[in-house]
Amino acid sequence: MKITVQLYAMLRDLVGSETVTLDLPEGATGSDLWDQLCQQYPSLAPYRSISRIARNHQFVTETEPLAPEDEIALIPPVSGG
Amino acid sequence: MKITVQLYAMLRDLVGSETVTLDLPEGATGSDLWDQLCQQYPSLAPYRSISRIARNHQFVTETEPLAPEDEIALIPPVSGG
Amino acid sequence: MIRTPQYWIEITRNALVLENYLPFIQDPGFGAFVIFGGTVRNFAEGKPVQALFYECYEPMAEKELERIAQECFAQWEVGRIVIVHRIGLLQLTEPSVYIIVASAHRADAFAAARFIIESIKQRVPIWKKEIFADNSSQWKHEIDLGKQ
Amino acid sequence: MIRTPQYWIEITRNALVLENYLPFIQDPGFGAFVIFGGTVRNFAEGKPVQALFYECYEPMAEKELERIAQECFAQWEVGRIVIVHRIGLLQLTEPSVYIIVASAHRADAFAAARFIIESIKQRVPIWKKEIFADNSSQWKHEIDLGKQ
Repeated sequence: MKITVQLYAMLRDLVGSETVTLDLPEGATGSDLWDQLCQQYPSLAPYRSISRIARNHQFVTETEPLAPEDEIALIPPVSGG
Repeated sequence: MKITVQLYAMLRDLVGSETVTLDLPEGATGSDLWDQLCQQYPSLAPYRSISRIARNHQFVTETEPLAPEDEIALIPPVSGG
Repeated sequence: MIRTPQYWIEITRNALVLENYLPFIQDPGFGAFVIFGGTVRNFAEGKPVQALFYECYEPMAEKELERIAQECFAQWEVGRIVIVHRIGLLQLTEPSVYIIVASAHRADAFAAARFIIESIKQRVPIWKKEIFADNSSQWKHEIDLGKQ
Repeated sequence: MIRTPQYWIEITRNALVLENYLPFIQDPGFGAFVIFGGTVRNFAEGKPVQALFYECYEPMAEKELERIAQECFAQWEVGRIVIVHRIGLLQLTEPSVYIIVASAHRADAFAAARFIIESIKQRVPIWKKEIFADNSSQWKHEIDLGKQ
Protein backbone atom coordinates (compact mmCIF):
# COMPACT_ATOMS: atom_id res chain seq x y z
CA MET A 1 0.00 0.00 0.00
CA LYS A 2 1.05 3.59 -0.65
CA ILE A 3 1.42 5.81 2.41
CA THR A 4 2.16 9.50 2.03
CA VAL A 5 3.96 11.07 4.98
CA GLN A 6 3.96 14.80 5.70
CA LEU A 7 7.24 16.24 6.94
CA TYR A 8 7.76 19.43 8.92
CA ALA A 9 10.54 21.68 10.13
CA MET A 10 14.02 20.05 10.19
CA LEU A 11 12.64 16.75 8.85
CA ARG A 12 11.33 18.47 5.72
CA ASP A 13 14.59 20.38 5.32
CA LEU A 14 16.65 17.17 5.59
CA VAL A 15 14.54 15.37 2.99
CA GLY A 16 14.08 18.44 0.81
CA SER A 17 10.38 17.76 0.30
CA GLU A 18 7.12 18.32 2.19
CA THR A 19 5.88 14.81 1.59
CA VAL A 20 7.34 11.39 0.90
CA THR A 21 5.28 8.51 -0.51
CA LEU A 22 6.34 5.04 0.64
CA ASP A 23 5.32 1.62 -0.57
CA LEU A 24 4.64 -0.50 2.52
CA PRO A 25 3.15 -3.98 2.99
CA GLU A 26 -0.53 -4.19 4.07
CA GLY A 27 -0.88 -3.80 7.82
CA ALA A 28 2.44 -1.98 8.16
CA THR A 29 2.86 0.01 11.36
CA GLY A 30 4.49 3.31 12.23
CA SER A 31 7.60 1.37 13.10
CA ASP A 32 7.75 -0.14 9.59
CA LEU A 33 7.24 3.33 8.16
CA TRP A 34 10.20 4.69 10.11
CA ASP A 35 12.37 1.72 9.11
CA GLN A 36 11.83 2.32 5.45
CA LEU A 37 12.04 6.10 5.70
CA CYS A 38 15.38 5.99 7.53
CA GLN A 39 16.72 3.55 4.98
CA GLN A 40 15.81 5.98 2.20
CA TYR A 41 16.86 9.11 4.16
CA PRO A 42 19.55 8.15 6.68
CA SER A 43 19.81 11.77 7.87
CA LEU A 44 16.39 11.35 9.52
CA ALA A 45 17.63 8.54 11.77
CA PRO A 46 18.79 10.77 14.67
CA TYR A 47 15.25 12.19 14.87
CA ARG A 48 13.44 8.88 15.05
CA SER A 49 13.64 8.45 18.83
CA ILE A 50 12.55 12.05 19.53
CA SER A 51 9.74 12.36 16.95
CA ARG A 52 6.14 11.20 17.11
CA ILE A 53 3.72 9.94 14.49
CA ALA A 54 0.39 11.67 13.94
CA ARG A 55 -2.44 9.80 12.24
CA ASN A 56 -5.47 11.86 11.26
CA HIS A 57 -4.33 14.74 13.51
CA GLN A 58 -3.73 12.64 16.62
CA PHE A 59 -0.58 11.17 18.08
CA VAL A 60 -0.36 7.37 17.77
CA THR A 61 2.24 4.87 18.93
CA GLU A 62 4.66 3.20 16.52
CA THR A 63 2.83 -0.13 16.89
CA GLU A 64 -0.38 1.25 15.38
CA PRO A 65 -1.16 -0.22 11.91
CA LEU A 66 -1.57 2.39 9.19
CA ALA A 67 -3.98 2.57 6.24
CA PRO A 68 -3.60 4.30 2.86
CA GLU A 69 -6.48 6.68 3.59
CA ASP A 70 -4.85 7.92 6.81
CA GLU A 71 -3.30 11.37 6.94
CA ILE A 72 0.16 10.62 8.34
CA ALA A 73 2.67 13.20 9.57
CA LEU A 74 5.95 12.98 11.44
CA ILE A 75 6.16 15.39 14.35
CA PRO A 76 9.71 16.27 15.43
CA PRO A 77 10.12 18.00 18.84
CA VAL A 78 7.74 20.96 18.86
CA SER A 79 8.72 24.49 19.88
CA GLY A 80 5.63 26.66 19.76
CA GLY A 81 4.72 29.29 22.34
CA MET B 1 0.67 62.70 74.46
CA LYS B 2 -1.98 63.14 71.78
CA ILE B 3 -2.17 60.37 69.17
CA THR B 4 -4.47 60.70 66.19
CA VAL B 5 -5.60 57.41 64.70
CA GLN B 6 -6.94 57.04 61.16
CA LEU B 7 -9.84 54.64 60.72
CA TYR B 8 -10.92 52.87 57.53
CA ALA B 9 -13.77 50.78 56.19
CA MET B 10 -15.95 49.15 58.87
CA LEU B 11 -13.89 50.68 61.69
CA ARG B 12 -14.61 54.19 60.43
CA ASP B 13 -18.28 53.34 59.96
CA LEU B 14 -18.56 51.97 63.52
CA VAL B 15 -16.95 55.08 65.04
CA GLY B 16 -18.63 57.48 62.62
CA SER B 17 -15.43 59.44 62.06
CA GLU B 18 -12.29 59.14 59.93
CA THR B 19 -9.98 59.95 62.83
CA VAL B 20 -10.00 59.71 66.60
CA THR B 21 -7.55 61.60 68.81
CA LEU B 22 -6.56 59.85 72.04
CA ASP B 23 -4.68 61.11 75.06
CA LEU B 24 -2.13 58.46 75.98
CA PRO B 25 0.75 58.38 78.49
CA GLU B 26 4.29 58.94 77.13
CA GLY B 27 5.73 55.71 75.71
CA ALA B 28 2.30 54.16 75.19
CA THR B 29 2.23 51.23 72.77
CA GLY B 30 -0.20 50.00 70.13
CA SER B 31 -1.69 47.78 72.79
CA ASP B 32 -2.41 50.76 75.04
CA LEU B 33 -3.95 52.55 72.08
CA TRP B 34 -6.31 49.64 71.43
CA ASP B 35 -7.21 49.39 75.13
CA GLN B 36 -8.31 53.00 75.27
CA LEU B 37 -9.99 52.96 71.87
CA CYS B 38 -12.10 49.90 72.71
CA GLN B 39 -13.07 51.47 76.03
CA GLN B 40 -14.32 54.56 74.18
CA TYR B 41 -15.84 52.60 71.25
CA PRO B 42 -16.80 49.08 72.45
CA SER B 43 -18.13 48.20 68.99
CA LEU B 44 -14.50 48.10 67.75
CA ALA B 45 -13.55 45.33 70.19
CA PRO B 46 -14.44 42.40 67.89
CA TYR B 47 -12.03 43.81 65.29
CA ARG B 48 -9.04 44.15 67.58
CA SER B 49 -7.70 40.62 67.14
CA ILE B 50 -8.07 40.71 63.34
CA SER B 51 -6.76 44.24 62.69
CA ARG B 52 -3.21 45.52 62.42
CA ILE B 53 -1.58 48.82 63.34
CA ALA B 54 0.29 50.84 60.72
CA ARG B 55 2.85 53.43 61.81
CA ASN B 56 4.16 55.73 59.10
CA HIS B 57 2.79 53.43 56.36
CA GLN B 58 4.26 50.22 57.74
CA PHE B 59 2.76 47.47 59.82
CA VAL B 60 4.06 47.36 63.41
CA THR B 61 3.39 45.01 66.31
CA GLU B 62 1.20 46.06 69.25
CA THR B 63 4.26 46.21 71.53
CA GLU B 64 5.82 49.06 69.51
CA PRO B 65 5.88 52.40 71.41
CA LEU B 66 4.17 55.26 69.57
CA ALA B 67 5.08 58.95 69.25
CA PRO B 68 2.84 61.98 68.63
CA GLU B 69 4.51 62.72 65.28
CA ASP B 70 3.74 59.20 63.96
CA GLU B 71 1.02 58.69 61.39
CA ILE B 72 -1.06 55.92 62.95
CA ALA B 73 -3.81 53.96 61.20
CA LEU B 74 -5.80 50.88 62.12
CA ILE B 75 -5.97 48.34 59.29
CA PRO B 76 -8.93 45.94 59.49
CA PRO B 77 -8.80 42.82 57.25
CA VAL B 78 -8.05 44.03 53.73
CA SER B 79 -9.99 42.98 50.65
CA GLY B 80 -8.37 44.56 47.61
CA GLY B 81 -7.82 42.85 44.32
CA MET C 1 1.69 56.83 41.32
CA ILE C 2 5.20 55.48 41.84
CA ARG C 3 7.14 54.92 38.63
CA THR C 4 10.69 53.74 38.09
CA PRO C 5 12.21 52.12 34.99
CA GLN C 6 11.37 48.71 36.55
CA TYR C 7 7.91 49.15 38.04
CA TRP C 8 4.75 51.20 37.75
CA ILE C 9 2.50 51.32 40.83
CA GLU C 10 -0.76 53.22 40.63
CA ILE C 11 -3.97 53.66 42.56
CA THR C 12 -6.57 55.54 40.57
CA ARG C 13 -10.24 56.49 40.51
CA ASN C 14 -10.31 56.24 36.70
CA ALA C 15 -11.36 53.24 34.63
CA LEU C 16 -8.39 50.93 33.95
CA VAL C 17 -7.32 50.59 30.31
CA LEU C 18 -4.99 47.62 29.83
CA GLU C 19 -3.45 48.90 26.59
CA ASN C 20 -2.03 51.93 28.42
CA TYR C 21 0.35 49.72 30.36
CA LEU C 22 1.57 47.37 27.63
CA PRO C 23 4.23 49.64 26.07
CA PHE C 24 5.90 49.89 29.51
CA ILE C 25 6.66 46.15 29.59
CA GLN C 26 7.81 45.82 25.98
CA ASP C 27 11.50 44.96 25.76
CA PRO C 28 13.42 42.61 23.44
CA GLY C 29 15.02 41.01 26.51
CA PHE C 30 11.70 39.61 27.73
CA GLY C 31 10.12 36.53 26.19
CA ALA C 32 7.05 36.23 28.37
CA PHE C 33 4.49 38.23 30.26
CA VAL C 34 1.63 37.34 32.54
CA ILE C 35 -1.32 39.61 33.21
CA PHE C 36 -3.73 39.09 36.06
CA GLY C 37 -7.01 40.99 35.91
CA GLY C 38 -9.58 41.16 38.67
CA THR C 39 -13.09 42.11 37.59
CA VAL C 40 -16.38 42.77 39.38
CA ARG C 41 -18.30 39.53 39.68
CA ASN C 42 -22.09 39.31 40.06
CA PHE C 43 -22.04 37.06 43.12
CA ALA C 44 -20.50 37.19 46.61
CA GLU C 45 -21.30 35.55 49.95
CA GLY C 46 -24.01 33.64 48.10
CA LYS C 47 -25.87 36.81 47.12
CA PRO C 48 -26.20 38.68 43.80
CA VAL C 49 -23.95 41.72 43.65
CA GLN C 50 -24.70 44.85 41.61
CA ALA C 51 -21.51 46.85 42.22
CA LEU C 52 -18.39 47.12 44.38
CA PHE C 53 -17.04 50.11 46.25
CA TYR C 54 -13.30 50.15 46.94
CA GLU C 55 -11.69 52.38 49.52
CA CYS C 56 -8.02 52.79 50.23
CA TYR C 57 -5.44 54.15 52.66
CA GLU C 58 -3.68 55.58 49.69
CA PRO C 59 -0.14 56.59 50.73
CA MET C 60 0.38 53.34 52.58
CA ALA C 61 -1.24 51.22 49.86
CA GLU C 62 1.10 52.57 47.19
CA LYS C 63 4.12 52.02 49.43
CA GLU C 64 3.02 48.49 50.28
CA LEU C 65 2.54 47.73 46.57
CA GLU C 66 6.02 49.09 45.94
CA ARG C 67 7.44 46.81 48.64
CA ILE C 68 5.67 43.84 47.03
CA ALA C 69 7.17 44.74 43.64
CA GLN C 70 10.62 45.02 45.20
CA GLU C 71 10.20 41.61 46.84
CA CYS C 72 9.45 40.18 43.40
CA PHE C 73 12.63 41.63 41.93
CA ALA C 74 14.57 40.08 44.83
CA GLN C 75 12.93 36.63 44.47
CA TRP C 76 12.55 36.11 40.74
CA GLU C 77 14.21 37.07 37.48
CA VAL C 78 11.60 39.59 36.43
CA GLY C 79 12.10 42.54 34.13
CA ARG C 80 9.09 44.82 34.56
CA ILE C 81 6.11 44.99 36.92
CA VAL C 82 2.89 46.98 36.67
CA ILE C 83 0.38 47.02 39.53
CA VAL C 84 -2.66 49.27 39.11
CA HIS C 85 -5.70 49.24 41.35
CA ARG C 86 -8.86 51.19 40.83
CA ILE C 87 -10.86 52.56 43.78
CA GLY C 88 -14.33 54.08 44.06
CA LEU C 89 -17.53 52.60 42.67
CA LEU C 90 -17.13 49.82 40.07
CA GLN C 91 -19.87 48.22 38.01
CA LEU C 92 -20.17 44.54 37.01
CA THR C 93 -17.37 43.29 34.70
CA GLU C 94 -15.23 46.42 35.24
CA PRO C 95 -11.59 45.66 36.08
CA SER C 96 -10.49 46.54 39.62
CA VAL C 97 -6.86 45.51 39.34
CA TYR C 98 -4.26 44.71 36.70
CA ILE C 99 -0.98 43.04 37.49
CA ILE C 100 1.51 42.69 34.67
CA VAL C 101 4.86 40.96 34.98
CA ALA C 102 7.32 40.63 32.09
CA SER C 103 10.34 38.36 32.28
CA ALA C 104 12.83 36.46 30.16
CA HIS C 105 11.28 33.09 31.11
CA ARG C 106 7.64 32.29 31.80
CA ALA C 107 8.01 30.57 35.18
CA ASP C 108 9.19 33.80 36.81
CA ALA C 109 6.32 35.85 35.38
CA PHE C 110 3.72 33.32 36.55
CA ALA C 111 5.22 33.05 40.04
CA ALA C 112 5.57 36.80 40.56
CA ALA C 113 2.07 37.63 39.25
CA ARG C 114 0.56 35.06 41.61
CA PHE C 115 2.64 36.34 44.53
CA ILE C 116 1.53 39.92 43.87
CA ILE C 117 -2.20 39.20 43.83
CA GLU C 118 -1.97 36.99 46.93
CA SER C 119 0.04 39.72 48.71
CA ILE C 120 -2.49 42.39 47.76
CA LYS C 121 -5.24 40.28 49.31
CA GLN C 122 -3.22 39.89 52.51
CA ARG C 123 -1.56 43.16 53.23
CA VAL C 124 -2.39 46.14 51.02
CA PRO C 125 -4.79 48.52 52.79
CA ILE C 126 -7.63 48.47 50.28
CA TRP C 127 -11.17 47.53 51.31
CA LYS C 128 -14.10 46.33 49.28
CA LYS C 129 -17.74 47.00 50.08
CA GLU C 130 -20.14 44.66 48.33
CA ILE C 131 -23.33 46.34 47.14
CA PHE C 132 -25.91 43.62 46.71
CA ALA C 133 -28.79 43.52 44.25
CA ASP C 134 -31.26 44.29 47.07
CA ASN C 135 -29.32 47.55 47.75
CA SER C 136 -27.97 46.26 51.06
CA SER C 137 -24.21 46.52 51.40
CA GLN C 138 -21.44 45.19 53.55
CA TRP C 139 -17.68 45.51 53.87
CA LYS C 140 -16.00 42.25 53.05
CA HIS C 141 -14.84 40.57 56.31
CA GLU C 142 -17.33 42.70 58.25
CA ILE C 143 -18.35 40.93 61.43
CA ASP C 144 -22.10 40.51 61.73
CA LEU C 145 -22.47 41.73 65.31
CA GLY C 146 -26.07 40.48 65.46
CA LYS C 147 -24.73 36.94 65.14
CA GLN C 148 -22.17 37.17 67.93
CA MET D 1 -10.16 29.07 13.70
CA ILE D 2 -12.34 27.01 16.04
CA ARG D 3 -14.88 29.04 18.00
CA THR D 4 -17.52 27.94 20.47
CA PRO D 5 -19.22 29.99 23.21
CA GLN D 6 -16.55 28.66 25.61
CA TYR D 7 -13.30 28.81 23.64
CA TRP D 8 -11.62 30.56 20.75
CA ILE D 9 -8.71 28.73 19.11
CA GLU D 10 -6.84 30.43 16.29
CA ILE D 11 -3.66 30.08 14.29
CA THR D 12 -2.97 33.11 12.15
CA ARG D 13 -0.34 34.78 10.01
CA ASN D 14 -1.53 38.23 11.13
CA ALA D 15 -0.12 40.30 13.99
CA LEU D 16 -1.86 39.50 17.28
CA VAL D 17 -3.90 42.30 18.85
CA LEU D 18 -4.78 41.54 22.46
CA GLU D 19 -7.75 43.91 22.61
CA ASN D 20 -9.56 41.89 19.94
CA TYR D 21 -9.94 38.95 22.32
CA LEU D 22 -10.94 40.74 25.53
CA PRO D 23 -14.67 41.19 24.79
CA PHE D 24 -14.96 37.41 24.34
CA ILE D 25 -13.98 36.73 27.97
CA GLN D 26 -16.09 39.48 29.55
CA ASP D 27 -18.88 38.06 31.67
CA PRO D 28 -20.31 39.17 35.03
CA GLY D 29 -19.89 35.61 36.33
CA PHE D 30 -16.09 35.78 36.11
CA GLY D 31 -14.02 37.60 38.72
CA ALA D 32 -10.56 36.91 37.37
CA PHE D 33 -8.61 36.42 34.20
CA VAL D 34 -5.03 35.49 33.45
CA ILE D 35 -3.29 36.31 30.19
CA PHE D 36 -0.04 34.71 29.13
CA GLY D 37 1.84 36.39 26.29
CA GLY D 38 4.89 34.99 24.56
CA THR D 39 7.05 37.51 22.71
CA VAL D 40 10.16 37.33 20.54
CA ARG D 41 13.25 37.63 22.71
CA ASN D 42 16.63 38.86 21.47
CA PHE D 43 18.60 35.89 22.78
CA ALA D 44 18.51 32.09 22.38
CA GLU D 45 21.06 29.30 22.74
CA GLY D 46 23.48 31.96 23.97
CA LYS D 47 23.33 33.89 20.69
CA PRO D 48 21.67 37.17 19.68
CA VAL D 49 18.43 36.60 17.78
CA GLN D 50 17.03 39.00 15.17
CA ALA D 51 13.74 37.26 14.36
CA LEU D 52 11.78 34.00 14.67
CA PHE D 53 10.05 31.99 12.00
CA TYR D 54 7.15 29.77 13.12
CA GLU D 55 5.78 26.94 11.03
CA CYS D 56 2.79 24.79 11.80
CA TYR D 57 0.92 21.61 10.88
CA GLU D 58 -2.20 23.67 10.94
CA PRO D 59 -5.21 21.31 11.00
CA MET D 60 -3.63 19.15 13.69
CA ALA D 61 -2.35 22.14 15.69
CA GLU D 62 -5.81 23.67 15.95
CA LYS D 63 -7.31 20.32 16.96
CA GLU D 64 -4.60 19.76 19.56
CA LEU D 65 -5.20 23.25 20.97
CA GLU D 66 -8.90 22.45 21.13
CA ARG D 67 -8.16 19.22 23.04
CA ILE D 68 -6.02 21.21 25.48
CA ALA D 69 -8.85 23.71 26.01
CA GLN D 70 -11.30 20.87 26.60
CA GLU D 71 -8.93 19.29 29.14
CA CYS D 72 -8.93 22.62 31.00
CA PHE D 73 -12.72 22.72 31.16
CA ALA D 74 -12.64 19.17 32.54
CA GLN D 75 -9.97 19.90 35.17
CA TRP D 76 -10.76 23.40 36.41
CA GLU D 77 -13.69 25.72 36.92
CA VAL D 78 -12.94 27.97 33.98
CA GLY D 79 -15.41 30.06 32.04
CA ARG D 80 -13.69 31.13 28.83
CA ILE D 81 -10.45 30.25 27.05
CA VAL D 82 -8.67 31.99 24.18
CA ILE D 83 -5.58 30.46 22.56
CA VAL D 84 -4.13 32.29 19.55
CA HIS D 85 -0.79 31.55 17.97
CA ARG D 86 0.86 33.50 15.21
CA ILE D 87 2.99 31.78 12.57
CA GLY D 88 5.34 33.10 9.89
CA LEU D 89 8.15 35.61 10.45
CA LEU D 90 8.07 37.55 13.72
CA GLN D 91 10.30 40.46 14.69
CA LEU D 92 11.74 41.19 18.15
CA THR D 93 9.13 42.01 20.84
CA GLU D 94 6.20 40.86 18.65
CA PRO D 95 3.76 38.52 20.39
CA SER D 96 3.74 34.92 19.13
CA VAL D 97 1.04 33.58 21.43
CA TYR D 98 -1.73 34.80 23.71
CA ILE D 99 -3.50 32.56 26.17
CA ILE D 100 -6.44 34.05 28.06
CA VAL D 101 -8.40 32.23 30.73
CA ALA D 102 -11.33 33.76 32.58
CA SER D 103 -12.83 32.16 35.67
CA ALA D 104 -14.87 32.88 38.77
CA HIS D 105 -11.83 32.40 41.03
CA ARG D 106 -8.21 33.24 40.30
CA ALA D 107 -6.59 29.90 41.18
CA ASP D 108 -8.36 28.18 38.27
CA ALA D 109 -7.33 30.84 35.75
CA PHE D 110 -3.68 30.68 36.84
CA ALA D 111 -3.58 26.87 36.76
CA ALA D 112 -5.26 26.55 33.38
CA ALA D 113 -3.16 29.26 31.71
CA ARG D 114 0.01 27.59 32.93
CA PHE D 115 -1.22 24.17 31.80
CA ILE D 116 -2.03 25.51 28.33
CA ILE D 117 1.38 27.05 27.67
CA GLU D 118 3.20 23.97 29.01
CA SER D 119 1.01 21.74 26.82
CA ILE D 120 1.67 23.87 23.73
CA LYS D 121 5.39 23.47 24.31
CA GLN D 122 5.02 19.70 24.60
CA ARG D 123 2.48 18.59 22.06
CA VAL D 124 1.16 21.18 19.60
CA PRO D 125 2.79 20.79 16.17
CA ILE D 126 4.31 24.24 15.82
CA TRP D 127 8.03 24.71 15.18
CA LYS D 128 10.26 27.70 15.72
CA LYS D 129 13.30 28.57 13.66
CA GLU D 130 15.66 31.00 15.34
CA ILE D 131 17.21 33.52 12.97
CA PHE D 132 20.36 34.80 14.62
CA ALA D 133 21.92 38.23 14.28
CA ASP D 134 24.67 36.78 12.02
CA ASN D 135 21.92 35.59 9.60
CA SER D 136 22.50 31.94 10.45
CA SER D 137 19.38 30.07 11.47
CA GLN D 138 18.37 26.86 13.16
CA TRP D 139 15.22 25.01 14.11
CA LYS D 140 14.88 24.80 17.86
CA HIS D 141 15.78 21.24 18.99
CA GLU D 142 17.64 20.70 15.71
CA ILE D 143 20.37 18.11 16.19
CA ASP D 144 23.77 19.41 15.18
CA LEU D 145 24.87 16.45 13.05
CA GLY D 146 28.43 17.77 12.87
CA LYS D 147 28.70 17.21 16.61
CA GLN D 148 27.48 13.64 16.56
